[in-house]
Amino acid sequence: MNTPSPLSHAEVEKIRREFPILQRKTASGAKLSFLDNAASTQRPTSVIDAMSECYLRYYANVHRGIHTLSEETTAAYEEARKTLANFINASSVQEVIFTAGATASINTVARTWGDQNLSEGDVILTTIAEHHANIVPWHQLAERTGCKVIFLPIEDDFTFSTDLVKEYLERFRPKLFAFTAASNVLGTKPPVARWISLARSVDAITLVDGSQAAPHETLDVQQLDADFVVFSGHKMCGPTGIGILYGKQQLLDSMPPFLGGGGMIQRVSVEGFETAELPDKFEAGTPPIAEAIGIAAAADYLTRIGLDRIAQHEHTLCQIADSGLRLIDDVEVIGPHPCDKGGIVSFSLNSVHAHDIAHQLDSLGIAVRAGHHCTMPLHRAMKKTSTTRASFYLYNTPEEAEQFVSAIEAVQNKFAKTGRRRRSR
Amino acid sequence: MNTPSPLSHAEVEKIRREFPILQRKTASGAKLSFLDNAASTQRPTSVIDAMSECYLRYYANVHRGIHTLSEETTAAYEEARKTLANFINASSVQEVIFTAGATASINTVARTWGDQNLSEGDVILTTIAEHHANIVPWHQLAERTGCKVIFLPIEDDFTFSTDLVKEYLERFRPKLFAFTAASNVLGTKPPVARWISLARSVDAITLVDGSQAAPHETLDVQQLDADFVVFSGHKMCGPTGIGILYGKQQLLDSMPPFLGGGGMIQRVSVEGFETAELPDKFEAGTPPIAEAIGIAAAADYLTRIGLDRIAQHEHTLCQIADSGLRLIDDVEVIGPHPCDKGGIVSFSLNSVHAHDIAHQLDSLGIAVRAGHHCTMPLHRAMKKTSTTRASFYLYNTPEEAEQFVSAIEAVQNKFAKTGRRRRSR
Amino acid sequence: MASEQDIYEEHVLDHYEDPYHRGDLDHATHSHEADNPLCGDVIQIDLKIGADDTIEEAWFNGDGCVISQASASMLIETIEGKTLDELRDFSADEMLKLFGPKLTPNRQKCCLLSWRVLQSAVHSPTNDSPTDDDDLPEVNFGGPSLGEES
Amino acid sequence: MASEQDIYEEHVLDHYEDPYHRGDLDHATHSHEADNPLCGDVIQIDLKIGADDTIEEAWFNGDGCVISQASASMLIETIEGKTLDELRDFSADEMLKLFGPKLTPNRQKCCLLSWRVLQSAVHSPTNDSPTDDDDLPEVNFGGPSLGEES
Ligand SMILES: Cc1ncc(COP(=O)(O)O)c(C=O)c1O
Ligand SMILES: Cc1ncc(COP(=O)(O)O)c(C=O)c1O
Repeated sequence: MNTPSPLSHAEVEKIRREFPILQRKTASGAKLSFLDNAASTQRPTSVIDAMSECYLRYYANVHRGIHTLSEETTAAYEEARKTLANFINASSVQEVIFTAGATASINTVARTWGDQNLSEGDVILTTIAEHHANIVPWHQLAERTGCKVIFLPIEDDFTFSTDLVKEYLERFRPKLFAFTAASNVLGTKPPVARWISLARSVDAITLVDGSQAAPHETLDVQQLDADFVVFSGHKMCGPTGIGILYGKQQLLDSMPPFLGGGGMIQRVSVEGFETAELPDKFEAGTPPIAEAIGIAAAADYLTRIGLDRIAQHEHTLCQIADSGLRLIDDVEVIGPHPCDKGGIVSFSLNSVHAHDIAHQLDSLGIAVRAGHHCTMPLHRAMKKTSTTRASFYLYNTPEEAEQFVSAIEAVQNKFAKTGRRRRSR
Repeated sequence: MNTPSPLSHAEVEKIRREFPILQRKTASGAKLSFLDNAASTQRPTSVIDAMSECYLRYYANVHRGIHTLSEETTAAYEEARKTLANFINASSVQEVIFTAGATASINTVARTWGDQNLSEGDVILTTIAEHHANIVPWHQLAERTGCKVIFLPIEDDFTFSTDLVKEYLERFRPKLFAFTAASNVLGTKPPVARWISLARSVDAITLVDGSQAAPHETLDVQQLDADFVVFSGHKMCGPTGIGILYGKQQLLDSMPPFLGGGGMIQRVSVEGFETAELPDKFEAGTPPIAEAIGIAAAADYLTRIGLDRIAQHEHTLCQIADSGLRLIDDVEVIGPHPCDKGGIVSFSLNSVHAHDIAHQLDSLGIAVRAGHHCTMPLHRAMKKTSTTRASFYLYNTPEEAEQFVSAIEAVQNKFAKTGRRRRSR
Repeated sequence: MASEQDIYEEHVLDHYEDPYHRGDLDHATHSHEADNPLCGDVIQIDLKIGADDTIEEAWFNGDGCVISQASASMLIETIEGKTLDELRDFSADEMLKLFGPKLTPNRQKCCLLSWRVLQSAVHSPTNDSPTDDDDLPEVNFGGPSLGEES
Repeated sequence: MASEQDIYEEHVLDHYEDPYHRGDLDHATHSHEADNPLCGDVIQIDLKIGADDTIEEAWFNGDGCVISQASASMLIETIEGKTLDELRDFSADEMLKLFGPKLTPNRQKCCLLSWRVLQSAVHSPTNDSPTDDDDLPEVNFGGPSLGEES
């Protein structure tokens, strides 16, 4: 593969101008440095405008409305599906289901394919580093069906052992292997295609949580040969309220519907109902119309800049932050070396609680996340109650990464013990 | 109750200017007359701007983010919940759950309260006039649990008999009575409070489908004493991708969670999980943040104008359309007289199919819906395969109602048989 | 995006008011009926397929919108005399072209109903059918899917 | 919307670095420990409640952010000598006022952890407790709910 050309300083400046929110200041009056992108990204005006356009110029409900606005909206909605199908190289638009978000997508699989195929004693394999969205639905499925959830551990260097994956697959013969393409805490990226092919060899169905991958790299579902892939709009410059469930057509066809209502039926009577064809089958009710148009605008935007170039840019920033942090006494970086991860740097300070770090960084204008980042099992396995996370995206700059490292030193100073004495008021 | 002051001509003109989409033309070049509001309404710039503002000025993911943007977004999101709680006079903000839409809300109740409380032989009572969103989830629940769905019939005058409701409640002793506060086809509005109190006397839980009511009248959940109320943002000048599930706190507390993921947990481990408190318990994953802010802006907008005045305005337009249609030969109005219904007029022409009516009206600029409007059981009961529906909202004018009536006459002429002969090409 | 052409052009209304071979065909060798439940359009097609795999006679019956009924009439008129091989090559796009006026995706469903029924009819021998003919070539079947309105 | 005040003011850091009665209380009559799983903050409170329903002595132990630990120290310092009736009237708002700097809803949860633990502690007699005291007045319990971060 060719090395993509890096984003130039001028390009990043141009990109930043497309995100008006980046010009603002935080409560303390400091200039904003937004490093909370793994929780949710910002969006360019092209995405915001695409949604406003829809509402201002051609909106009506979709699906069989026989009038101009409805036909235009339906065309835009289905065009958005096509854009997303191209974004992940799905072999058919019918394989792309619009949902309310990655969490809704995973729950859809758990409550349809899961309820249909799992029973007492069956195993779901996942990893200890999953987001709660890729754990709790399986716990719930286990409660309903009696199946078991097995967690693949993480190695001491915060990576996964593919040998262990193989061993677990052979030992537990799971019906499903559900794993994240990139950890939202560690930044670790397992070899997705390899894991899928290993799973295939023991006839396990695979679900790839692409929430932290789709915004940063091409998830080619055909090349990966994934059975299910999920991700959210708001983590890839798109709107809230929308996510994608990709599923292989044959699988989706074989599954019962999930939510019942308008749009997902072919026929309803007092006795029962017949299900519609894909993709309608899984899109009950008025869908997130403007949001679908928004996520398509986001996919277009990212594609125009080039996902590979975005990933490279993040990688550069991540290296600055990661190596800078490692030089600071008392800092423990939680995650592999930057060459093995995406644009995420998590860490902890022995002497300062994550909430205090985040709070103090905010007063310097820097937005990061502190806590368990919806990965309690991972944190427990690492014997941490919380960590602090900086996560980069295309609009962040090397200066921000450097400023972040110095800010951590300032935080340490702020909370250093200085022999203070409590005085009663 | 005092009669509300009607919307003046000048006020309606002012309102229309707040909806830029109303200025556009349809494909034929005709001026748009948007009478498809029961499917989805348009939204004023104040709603579109509230969402853009969020994205442009203070967006970040909500919930425990310790930085300025996240705190501002969280505050706005929870403020939106407060606005909606006031909109329906909920006794606590914890009773207001943001969902993906009315359909998602009903499915949530079916898959939590329903799975927990219904079993073989239990009865769900609903009406034959329900939208598929209030039928299919109960059919699915019946498939899972063996319970039965009983449909209350409609009278010849397109109203419901409350005596029959009483009889059915006593005869079938349903665990749940789920009914619409206003039919999306007939416009019929049952006496909601009365039905709820009848249901209460046989210990049935009530679910009110407020999709066609919330946009037009105050649904005071405490006064109605409803157990569950659902509605969607996009039918009340709000965005797509959001709806409301109201539930009595005690009920919501007693129910298992639905979707699993981030936000709805108190603790997650490899063994299992503990559920968070209300309302988080039912809001798994990143919620529809901008959409919540949008639906709150819509509720504010409607409240500012006054729901009672909006209802009165629609009523006036409905009367013009309804009485005009009834004067046309060959037109059959499907629904009660306007004094007994909201701003909806459905009808059929013996000689012209609903699709052809809608198509031809579009060429005159008039947007209406044609089909079964997601109410197949109702249509079958009425021995119709499809009907045409005009539905009015605050921005429609008496002139539009009159133009609509004349347009129907034009449609009749267009398709009148004139002794044509087929010529081979 | 939507068509600005009048889809109810003279030719269409002519077929609607004076359809070709509307009615039943006695001694049909093949027959099929289907509806589009989402519109309520219904079409039945009766065929007499000869020993040389030629459509000797075709009739239709139905109920529904102008587009569904006029397009059925046009289709029936066109296929008589055609061989099954020719029919197999008759794509959804050609059906839409046969109809004439440009249709939006929603109305294409109306137009393609008779075309779909025809695909099934050639595989649906009646009691009057000689029994040896049913290793027919696979007829291609595609076109837009049917969605429900809101 | 967010506070522009430095919440880590001198008084807060003083309590953090030099807390009041941090440690265990031998022969506590009442004791309770709780955590906020979403932050990892933990607070334990030991009380000696006298026969006249007065807090004779109070100690705490814990782990967590500056806000949770400093506020616990302030609370413990304040309640000694107070009666249970006075405690009952000590609302979440007063706890926040006692702390001082204005907190955003998220940080209020940290500040209110010790206050919540105290509510439970007065209802949790230890083995060393005289057994006759547990028809205590209901202590009010409110404040913001605990949400999870994304
Ligand atoms: C009466 C009624 N109930 C439920 C719904 C479903 O609402 P949504 O499609 O927004 O989920 C609708 C709208 O189509 C409706 O009219
Ligand atoms: C790895 C991972 N999976 C799933 C999710 C859930 O995504 P959402 O909250 O958009 O449903 C997230 C985001 O928080 C995530 O980081």
